[in-house]
Amino acid sequence: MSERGIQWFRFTAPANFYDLAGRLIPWFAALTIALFGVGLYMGLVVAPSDYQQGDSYRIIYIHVPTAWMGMFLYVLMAIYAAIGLIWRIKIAEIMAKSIAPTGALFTFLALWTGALWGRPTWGVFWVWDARLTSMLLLLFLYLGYMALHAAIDDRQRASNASAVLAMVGVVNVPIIYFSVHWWNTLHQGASITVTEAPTMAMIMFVTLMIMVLATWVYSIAVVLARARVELLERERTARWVQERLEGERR
Amino acid sequence: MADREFRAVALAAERGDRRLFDDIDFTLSPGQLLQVSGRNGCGKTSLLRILSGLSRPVAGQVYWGDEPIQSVDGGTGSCLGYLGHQNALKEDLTAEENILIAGGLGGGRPDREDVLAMLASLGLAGYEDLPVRYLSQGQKRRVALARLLLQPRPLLILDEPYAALDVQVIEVLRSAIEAHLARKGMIVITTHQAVDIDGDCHNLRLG
Amino acid sequence: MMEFLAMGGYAPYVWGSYLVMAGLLVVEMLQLRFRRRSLMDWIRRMARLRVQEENQ
Amino acid sequence: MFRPLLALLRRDLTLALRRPQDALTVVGFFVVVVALFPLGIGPDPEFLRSLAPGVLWVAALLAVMLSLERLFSDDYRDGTLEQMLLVPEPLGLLVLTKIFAHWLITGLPLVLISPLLAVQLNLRPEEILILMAALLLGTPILSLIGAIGAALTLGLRGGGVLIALLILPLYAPPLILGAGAVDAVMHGASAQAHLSLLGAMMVFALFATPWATAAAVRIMLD
Repeated sequence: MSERGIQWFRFTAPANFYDLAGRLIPWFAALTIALFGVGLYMGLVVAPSDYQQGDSYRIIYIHVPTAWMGMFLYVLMAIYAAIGLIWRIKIAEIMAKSIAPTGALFTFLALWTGALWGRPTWGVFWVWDARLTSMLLLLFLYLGYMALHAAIDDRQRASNASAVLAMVGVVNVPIIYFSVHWWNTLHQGASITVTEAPTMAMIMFVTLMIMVLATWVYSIAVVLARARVELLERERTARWVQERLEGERR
Repeated sequence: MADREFRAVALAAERGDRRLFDDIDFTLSPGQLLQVSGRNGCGKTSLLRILSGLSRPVAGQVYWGDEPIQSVDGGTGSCLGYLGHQNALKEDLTAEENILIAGGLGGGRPDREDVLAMLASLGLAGYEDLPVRYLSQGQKRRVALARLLLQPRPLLILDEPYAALDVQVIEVLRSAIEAHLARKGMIVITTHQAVDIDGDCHNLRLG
Repeated sequence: MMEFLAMGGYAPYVWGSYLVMAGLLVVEMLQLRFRRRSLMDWIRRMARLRVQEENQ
Repeated sequence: MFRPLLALLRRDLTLALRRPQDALTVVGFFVVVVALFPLGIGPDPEFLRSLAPGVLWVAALLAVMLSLERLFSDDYRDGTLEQMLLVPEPLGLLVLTKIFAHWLITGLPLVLISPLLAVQLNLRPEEILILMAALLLGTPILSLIGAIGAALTLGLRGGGVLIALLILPLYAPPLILGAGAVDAVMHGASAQAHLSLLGAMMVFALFATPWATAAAVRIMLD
């Protein structure tokens, strides 16, 4: 246990983190390509079409993973932000900032695919369904976080201030979700709930899980890559940055 | 007045990418004054804000006795008074109201007579019931000083207190500082002018 | 093949979802790559300038 | 313990009284926004009535949001906020006092003027009563949450617009519950569930948000 603690601490040192992330990224990138390849093939070709929704249901293979990822990344971002704020760990601050764009992107994709799935299913692109509405508010939370980070010039202050915002946001996410859900059930007339097949065929479930895994691995790779860039930007005057620049030409 | 030492241990501060200062150490005992000097932009104000607990240093810690300055028993403000570049006066309130309210906020029950006497000693007799917006820059500074001197704190941290003051007021302030030191108070001060103060004075050069 | 592309008549929705996702992920990666390159160039340039200053 | 807080409350109220136009502007904004809605959607009384809860709540929410920028920025500019960090009192309590003063100046007038606008939008007396109760519980929540945004944008360029982006998503729950309360009465249901949830939310905000705001103030003044 203590040994692992020391290990963890070692990797929070900027240079070590930079090197470790650099070594990990290619693996995750390769894994991403493999998983997306298998998942797309299974989802688009192998899996049979749904007897009710026809082929339009295939959007589920990207709608569900992106929606999960969007929500999960927000929580993860808030956790890193809290660690960075409370224990003043630079790497955690950088991770929080690096997660935000990817999280926002996945949240947007969940909305986009949700709308495109809604059209054939409900007949309209957008319904004020509880899930879509809370995803929309989540996207706004991401945008607010990024806007606040960008608006403050001093880097330390930007990290701290947006960490407070992320923590306030993460406390609010369940409250928002609950109230939106409640609002939605009260106005039942206007909305149609998503029709989920009661028993999902095994192949569909497996495909879905592969796609979920693929978005996971993609997120890890991209976030680590962005964290490296952020780290370089923050530490550009440090000696370890100069040393590494000598080493890698492009 | 003060019964403990005020210590800075290995303080460092940054602005953007630039290190302002490194490894600042000092110990101030009751009755001592520390003058911080250095050219413009060398981090005097940053140091003073760190000493008063308003900013967090990149490294190091400030202690009031054995307690870190942020977690002093009874709040940071119970041990020190800080006068920054801004006068911290409400333009719509009169000089007297400003001081009385600040005193009330500080937990004291300021006496109106004391306030008027202090304002008079700083040459502001007759201005006490005017909204502060009608006062000149120098007069506002004097009101801010009056507020500070009326709050009995063992440690005073003064950032350019002489700015915009004329000669007589500088004299009044000087004697107030000397009296504070004689009462075993402590002072940390930055100033451009050389003002000779009778007492146990020390110097810290930045940059 | 045509049948596959037609997606049972839902082609605009299915491909609209998949292609937009693919496109945005690619844009994200390209943007990251671009940012990294320009940052590297910037740091190198600063290092060069510093060396120049020291030589003078 | 409470004397410093009373001093601060009295200070903020005195300042507001010396510049009454600030508070009046907020009320004016509320009235004007509500008055614009019928122009946009037509004068049909029944239709307006059905939209009234949402319109009144969104207008109140925007009015509170616009007023928030003033909450800390004056004290920030003249340095009194900095001095407040050096007061022996916990910063969270000072912040809470300032928010309370701010609510008395801007939130309460909105509650008091809302019946007038509700009548214009054809709400019935019992619905107006619920509207006022909901606003009475809801506007403090808006001020409490908004204070976090106001603190986080201290000293930033374009702070006003940024506040909107930061806090409007957080305003969704009180908006849903507040407008829903009036809506429920309109449709012959009880508003009790809405109002008790709104009350619970207010209590939660009362205890939780001042500390977040205090942390934000410390960070922005660092």
